[in-house]
Amino acid sequence: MKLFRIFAGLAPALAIAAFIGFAAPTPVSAEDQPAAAAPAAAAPAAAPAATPAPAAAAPAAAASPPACSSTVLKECTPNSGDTAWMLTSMALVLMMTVPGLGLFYGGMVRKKNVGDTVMTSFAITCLVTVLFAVVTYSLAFTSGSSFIGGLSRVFLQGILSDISKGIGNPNSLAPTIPETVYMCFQMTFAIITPALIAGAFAERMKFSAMLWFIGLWAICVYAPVAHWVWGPDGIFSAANTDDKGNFVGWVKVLDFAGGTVVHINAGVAGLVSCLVLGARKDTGPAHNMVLTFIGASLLWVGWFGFNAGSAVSAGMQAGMAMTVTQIATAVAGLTWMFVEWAHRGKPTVIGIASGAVAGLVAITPASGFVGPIGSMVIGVACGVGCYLGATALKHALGYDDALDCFGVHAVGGMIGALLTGVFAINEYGGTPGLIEGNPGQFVNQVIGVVTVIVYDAIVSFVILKVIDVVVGLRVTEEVERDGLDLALHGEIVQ
Amino acid sequence: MKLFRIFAGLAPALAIAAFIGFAAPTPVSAEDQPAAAAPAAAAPAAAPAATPAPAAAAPAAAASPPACSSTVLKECTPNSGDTAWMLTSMALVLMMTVPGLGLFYGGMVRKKNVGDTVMTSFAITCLVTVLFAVVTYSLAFTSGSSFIGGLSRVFLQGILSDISKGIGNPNSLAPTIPETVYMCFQMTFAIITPALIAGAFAERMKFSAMLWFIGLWAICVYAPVAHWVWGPDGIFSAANTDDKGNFVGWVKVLDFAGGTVVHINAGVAGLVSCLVLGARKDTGPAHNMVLTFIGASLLWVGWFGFNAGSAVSAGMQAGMAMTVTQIATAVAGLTWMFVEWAHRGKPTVIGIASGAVAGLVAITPASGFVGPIGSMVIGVACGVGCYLGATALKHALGYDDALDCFGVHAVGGMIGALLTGVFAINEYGGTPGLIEGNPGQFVNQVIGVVTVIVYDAIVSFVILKVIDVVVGLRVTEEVERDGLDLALHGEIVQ
Amino acid sequence: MKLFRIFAGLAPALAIAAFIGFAAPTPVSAEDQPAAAAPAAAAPAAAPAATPAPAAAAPAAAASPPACSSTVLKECTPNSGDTAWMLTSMALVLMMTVPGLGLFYGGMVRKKNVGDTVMTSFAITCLVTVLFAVVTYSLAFTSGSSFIGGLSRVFLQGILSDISKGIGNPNSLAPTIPETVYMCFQMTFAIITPALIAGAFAERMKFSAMLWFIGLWAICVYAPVAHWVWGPDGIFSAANTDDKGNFVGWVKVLDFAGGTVVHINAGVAGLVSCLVLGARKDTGPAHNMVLTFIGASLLWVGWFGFNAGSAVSAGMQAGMAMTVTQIATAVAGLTWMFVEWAHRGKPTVIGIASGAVAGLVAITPASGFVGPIGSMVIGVACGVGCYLGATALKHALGYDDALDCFGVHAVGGMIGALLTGVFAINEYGGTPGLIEGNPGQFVNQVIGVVTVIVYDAIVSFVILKVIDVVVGLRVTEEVERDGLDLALHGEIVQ
Amino acid sequence: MKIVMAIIKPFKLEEVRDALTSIGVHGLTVTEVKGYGRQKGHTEIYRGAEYAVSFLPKLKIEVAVAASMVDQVIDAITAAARTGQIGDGKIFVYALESAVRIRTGEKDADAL
Amino acid sequence: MKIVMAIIKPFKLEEVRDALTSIGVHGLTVTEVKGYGRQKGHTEIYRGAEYAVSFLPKLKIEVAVAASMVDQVIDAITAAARTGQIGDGKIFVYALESAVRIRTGEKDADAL
Amino acid sequence: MKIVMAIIKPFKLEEVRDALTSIGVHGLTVTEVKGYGRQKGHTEIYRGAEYAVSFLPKLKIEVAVAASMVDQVIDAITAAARTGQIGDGKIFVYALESAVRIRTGEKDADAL
Ligand SMILES: Nc1ncnc2c1ncn2[C@@H]1O[C@H](COP(=O)(O)OP(=O)(O)O)[C@@H](O)[C@H]1O
Ligand SMILES: Nc1ncnc2c1ncn2[C@@H]1O[C@H](COP(=O)(O)OP(=O)(O)O)[C@@H](O)[C@H]1O
Ligand SMILES: Nc1ncnc2c1ncn2[C@@H]1O[C@H](COP(=O)(O)OP(=O)(O)O)[C@@H](O)[C@H]1O
Repeated sequence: MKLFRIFAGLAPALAIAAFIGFAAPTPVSAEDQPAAAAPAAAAPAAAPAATPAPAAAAPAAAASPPACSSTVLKECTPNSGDTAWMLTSMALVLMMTVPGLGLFYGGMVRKKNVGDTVMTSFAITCLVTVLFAVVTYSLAFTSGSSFIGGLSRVFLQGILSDISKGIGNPNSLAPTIPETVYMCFQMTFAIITPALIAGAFAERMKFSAMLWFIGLWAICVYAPVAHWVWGPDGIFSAANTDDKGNFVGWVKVLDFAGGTVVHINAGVAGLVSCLVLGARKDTGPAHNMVLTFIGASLLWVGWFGFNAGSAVSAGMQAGMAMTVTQIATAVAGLTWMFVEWAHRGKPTVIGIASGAVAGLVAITPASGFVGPIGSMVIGVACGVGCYLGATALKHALGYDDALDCFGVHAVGGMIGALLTGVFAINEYGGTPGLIEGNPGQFVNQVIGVVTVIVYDAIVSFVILKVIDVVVGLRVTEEVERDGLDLALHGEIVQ
Repeated sequence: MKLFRIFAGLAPALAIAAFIGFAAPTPVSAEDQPAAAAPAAAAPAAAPAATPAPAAAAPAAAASPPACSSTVLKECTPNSGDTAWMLTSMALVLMMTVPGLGLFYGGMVRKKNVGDTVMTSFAITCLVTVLFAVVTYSLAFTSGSSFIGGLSRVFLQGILSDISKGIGNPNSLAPTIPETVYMCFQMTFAIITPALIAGAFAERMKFSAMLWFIGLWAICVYAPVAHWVWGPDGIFSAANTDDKGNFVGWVKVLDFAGGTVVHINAGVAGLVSCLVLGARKDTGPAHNMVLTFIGASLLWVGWFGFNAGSAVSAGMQAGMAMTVTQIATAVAGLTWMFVEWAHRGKPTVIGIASGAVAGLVAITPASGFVGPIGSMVIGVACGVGCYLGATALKHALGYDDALDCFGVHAVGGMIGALLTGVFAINEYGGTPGLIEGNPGQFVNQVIGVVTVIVYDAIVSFVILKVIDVVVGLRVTEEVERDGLDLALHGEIVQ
Repeated sequence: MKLFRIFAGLAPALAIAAFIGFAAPTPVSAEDQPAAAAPAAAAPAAAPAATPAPAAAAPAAAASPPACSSTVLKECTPNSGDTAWMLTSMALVLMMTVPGLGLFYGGMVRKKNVGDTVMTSFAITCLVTVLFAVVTYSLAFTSGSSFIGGLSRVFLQGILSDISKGIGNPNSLAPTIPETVYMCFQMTFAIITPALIAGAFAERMKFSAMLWFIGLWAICVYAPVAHWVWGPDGIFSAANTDDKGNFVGWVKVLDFAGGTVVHINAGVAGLVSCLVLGARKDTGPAHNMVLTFIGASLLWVGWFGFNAGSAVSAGMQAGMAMTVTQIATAVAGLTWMFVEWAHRGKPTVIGIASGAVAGLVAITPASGFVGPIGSMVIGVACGVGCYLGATALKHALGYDDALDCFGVHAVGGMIGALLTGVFAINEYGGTPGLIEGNPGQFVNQVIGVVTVIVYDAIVSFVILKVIDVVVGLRVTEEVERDGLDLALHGEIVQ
Repeated sequence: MKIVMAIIKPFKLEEVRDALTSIGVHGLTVTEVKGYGRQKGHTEIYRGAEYAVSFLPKLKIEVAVAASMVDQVIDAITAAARTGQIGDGKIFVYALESAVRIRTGEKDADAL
Repeated sequence: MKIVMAIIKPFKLEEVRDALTSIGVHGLTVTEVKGYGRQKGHTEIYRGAEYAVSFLPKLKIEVAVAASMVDQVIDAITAAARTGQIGDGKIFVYALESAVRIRTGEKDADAL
Repeated sequence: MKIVMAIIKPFKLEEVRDALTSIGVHGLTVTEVKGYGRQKGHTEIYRGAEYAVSFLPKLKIEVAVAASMVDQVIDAITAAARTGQIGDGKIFVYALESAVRIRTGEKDADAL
């Protein structure tokens, strides 16, 4: 089967990567270096306010009520500036999925499927919101084991009463804002991740099968992976420390805003799903690049909530995350445009928009750790890499990743995750990378990426196969030919 | 006439509701219970910072200049975090009307009327902005009588100089932000409310008549109703207290972000207007559900400004409002989708989008008072209720509410307003509801809803009849047939 | 040549204006008056927090770490509330260009050119981002000479490390936020300005020539003009003071958010470019006013970041800027609509949207300085003025400003810049205008406007001529006829 | 056999279809067209400028029928499509030499 | 000369064009049309209400050919456009009196 | 009576209409069509892949005229629509048996 052929194709690369990772003398060595600053500041979505170092949000919350810090958490009360920014960030990240991603994808399918495509984004938003409130938040973001969180916040129980009893946000990653706000912010990440997958199986999956797949994936894949990287006691999580602040997980992986958790995770699931589903019968160019333009633009705007919001505070780190996000995006957009111009003779709307999204993807894991120069390199790298991912790689291997979920998100996510290990600057994010003489961090990044790819691919495959047997994954040939809009939804754009 | 037939149909329900309300032993009993916390915290659009209880925004504004509180208001200076969030909220709520609502509605009309429909939203935004600055803000939000405010802020006079003299925002509902920001925020509510009405009379009202109707309605209906519920001395306003903090209005109605003031108010005026105007000659399915998708999505995103912004501060209450808004919306979207799927065999884009909007509507009055579980119940209730409102009810009674302004906004608003009285949790918003053993609050809600319906219906009817005589309400049959875009505006989508 | 004919036509007006300016006894007299308050508060994009006067953001940043003020800048740390608002503002202003401006313009061209039009906005966003980070920020916003800044921030070097060494934002215009955030915010202004120019040469310029023109213009025109007005030592910049706070530049020009730097600058460059390029072969009405509606709406929403964000803090001044922005926009939208209704018999979507944008343009320079009444006058003035600019003026002089870049942005910008000198209120922004008995400020405004027009026109003309010789400015007749989308980009809206 | 081609006002389509069905014609093909004739067009406005649009939206209906039915068809269309105002449209009739039903290969009368 | 006008299902266009090219017909004109016939339409849903849409999207193909080629053309189209299901469409043939190539002014057979 | 059907390049519409008006033809019907012929199509690009689009946008003009006017009409159209480049289009003429003006019921020559 094609599935195996392709994974066989990827195997050597994975093998090498894994070898580097596991063979490295001390894969956990990364955090030994910047002893003092690292524990808190290097945290993915970290709270710089908690450290004396490049202190960001701290001062505003100063004065009479004790400042928020991880040690005096119980006394901490919300900082209104940080909270204002995180409320805004949540709205921005929601806007990325609806309408952003829906339009980005909707413009690229044929007109007969645009309704199904935008509805997929909308329905996933609704579905994952409910699942997240019911169980995913608890599984991902509360303490449990290294592999999966606990059930203490199922149905969001106790999320407010703890505070009303005088204790702050018990989540050490977000000490200065109410837990509800942190939960909402994380919810929007849990929404967009599966929504991204839909780009791979667009124009041919049954709507009912899509709901089943996304629902199960959100619980079985997203929750554990998010816990590994961002949970208080996850295997890769910088927050997983003992009382003295020493890292006690497996290896510490830098993933500021979700290169691994969001983009690689979605991209690999997308690859698996389009392999299991098979190719579309007929394809064609984008039916309305104006929709794609709107979508890419709103993704860009909303991504500030995604990346700068991942500072979980309105201070220095958010500002630098904003800066590098903007630069990497612009560089990647131009890179893709010029590569396509050179290759095909014309610069296209879809091209520059895709490049910008590739840039946003690649800078995501890096955004709290690298500086302007690093972001430019990342922008060029992913502009070229994702262009190849969406063209050469796809055609060489022959899978039908309809809207290049793998080619853009997994490839861009990997480029970003690995280059984070290269260009991380101690001064900006608290952890040095390869260019600052810390090869260990690069190795850590490889381990993180490989682990997630393997877990995700296996579980996604199993889920899809089960659904295929039980409800069937794919629409009939006639429905596919006439378009999903009319057949599945009884609606059509006039 | 059909108008009377329908109100006759609603009469028994209203009668019963009114009976419950007026017959209740002590309808004002609600605020007797949570003595200390209620006065401030239960205020619609309340400022938690003002109370010692679950204090939210307070700390950031601490230190040298005295913290903002209702007792030391004159010394109070703006809190930058709260102000940041409220500036953002105003932008978000404006985005709900333009482009949000314009697109939501525009996608559902026929293509020949899409220009008129989006222009209606835009023109209302302009018109109401001017009226609000000139007179409505003063009438609604300054002290006057219990029924209508005063004229002290006509033309916004003195809105800044008070502050420059060293006194804070004189509006006790928003002690930590500049009065200009509070005014702008409230302005966006005054804009969207009449814009919602336009869904009822779409595709057949003269553009000039629309301007007259909306202008008069904004002054004659919106201003007093807003004053009743949110004015410093309104009959239903929790802020209407004596020096000791005892409520001195008629009955205290909980309406966090506008279930009664905005949605029931708009929905009832919509019903009256489509009854007076009569049905369209021809109808058809939505011409472009992609526009509706964009509109619904931006309504959703913007609604965080609406609901979480109604906390008028960036703290705990805003966080919980955000949480329950997100959950209720998602649940209602799924509910409508599944109900329609079961009923008509297909899940539709318009359906899930309508359900989400219904959820946003219904959670609006409740958002500062209920918790996650309450929001789920509200989501299911309004998902089913508004589906029936837009289908069974409309067909049974035979009015032509073109885009279901009544079926979604009035029905959803009523469900939300009444269930607020049921699911309010003292710990979250300072007032207990029926499930915490306070039936009086439910009765209060009924009284509030009925009063607004009756006043609104009568005044809207009178305004419409006068306009019909003076300028004529409806376009000619030929204009309606060929489309309003070309005939009224000389423009057409190509 | 037409170019000369038109400038000849404008010459008398310019001459008179210049005469008033240069002949005025003491053009610099304006700042003599409100001695204490002016230096900081009158600064374009000023930081009210820095003055003891109508103090805005100060309190939140109070307490243990020393409050931010221009005198203790080195000790200053970011204020989380101000930072939250500025992060948000940057996202809002980015949204103005993509997708806002792209759609506003895209809806007005013919369908065959919509792709090229939206791509122009997107590509300019990418291109200017890179140029700004590499060189423009440094040239515009660091100290150098009165005419152009220095090279100390080339490639953004040192933008974070200064802070990590314990010193705050070295830019005295934004003392309470990280320099990265200030840089990002200013970047979005540098992006939208050249993107506006594209309205003038739409539907006929080569895409490659456009990239060259915009790139060179961004460095050769935007950077110096921004430095003059907003640079720490620019000739017109209120921040250009000696140690005692005395203004030491040439004349102090009020330009709160960019009437001169952004709108006049873009409008004049647009006029020059459409004169050099020549008229389109064929024209027609807007192909899709729904896109224009979305674009205008998002411009409006985003403009709050533009104007209220230019307070660089979340306090009183931002609130008043928001207020007057909203009012002027609404008034101008209605004004244009009614004028067109009277003139052509019908109110149009494009009309009210254009009017609103004209209002936004005109209030831009004034937004931190005038009050509600002033904003209403400005709204009426620009509603009428820009309507004439886009109709009578254009037809009289015969240039083909495709989407009225000059008629709306330059005309609106001039009306706003001059009326700022008339309606500035000392109490609001720290500088009195003509109506408060300070004619000198009006004269200053005239000098600023004329200087920018002359410099901009000359340099833009030279750049365009050079490009025309080297790569050619205009597409072939056949490409123009068949549409730029297919010929230049290989894409088409289906 | 004949082809009857009618240009009608768009909002008359359903009535014309019903009229044809009621006389036993169960197949037709409809095309969106723009018509130019005596009926004057409309004006589009763009920023205070007027663009005269002289072509009006119309529908073209094509019906293949047996020669014997032509008059009936013409009468049915005329009756259903008439509003009495300028621009109601035209009916054109021309000879059809042969017809084939693609699905079955049936010919001529059987194919209609 | 004849004009062969075929109403076909939209997704068959490429196959029909290829079939025609393979028999030496290198010019044709395609129009998007809506067809009404035995094939039943579909239903659109709008807020729980159903709207029956009886017109289905079809393509009309017009090919001008020499009279001698008509049968070949009919066979080619029939073979390429057939799915065997209701709604495959029709082919109509009518006489073409003259043809002109605008570019050159060539007439009739030379113009095709 | 005849029907003159012309396939032209879209941007030539106004010129052709003016040419016809100037010889006294005041009615015509226009359809957007896609043409396939010698003129080669264009290429659309989507993410580095090229899609050849062989159908080009054209306009079809149908004019019903008295037989005596056919040559004049052909000349007018030919002159107005010619650019001299491949793809200028074709003119086809076929017999029109009868015409009816729906509004008045007028027949044939009177109906045009
Ligand atoms: N000579 C003609 N050839 C082809 N179509 C025509 C001709 N004259 C009129 N038409 C079509 O008939 C339509 C109606 O014609 P018009 O002259 O406006 O009114 P009426 O049908 O009342 O005579 C036109 O819009 C055009 O589509
Ligand atoms: N009498 C007719 N005149 C013109 N077009 C017709 C006629 N009958 C059918 N058509 C066209 O042929 C298409 C297919 O016809 P239909 O009856 O649905 O199936 P079939 O082609 O299998 O007979 C219709 O959609 C319509 O466009
Ligand atoms: N045999 C034909 N039957 C019908 N239409 C044709 C035929 N040949 C050409 N056409 C139409 O004429 C148009 C122009 O033809 P083409 O061969 O490209 O150039 P030219 O008009 O210069 O010969 C085509 O796009 C097509 O619409």
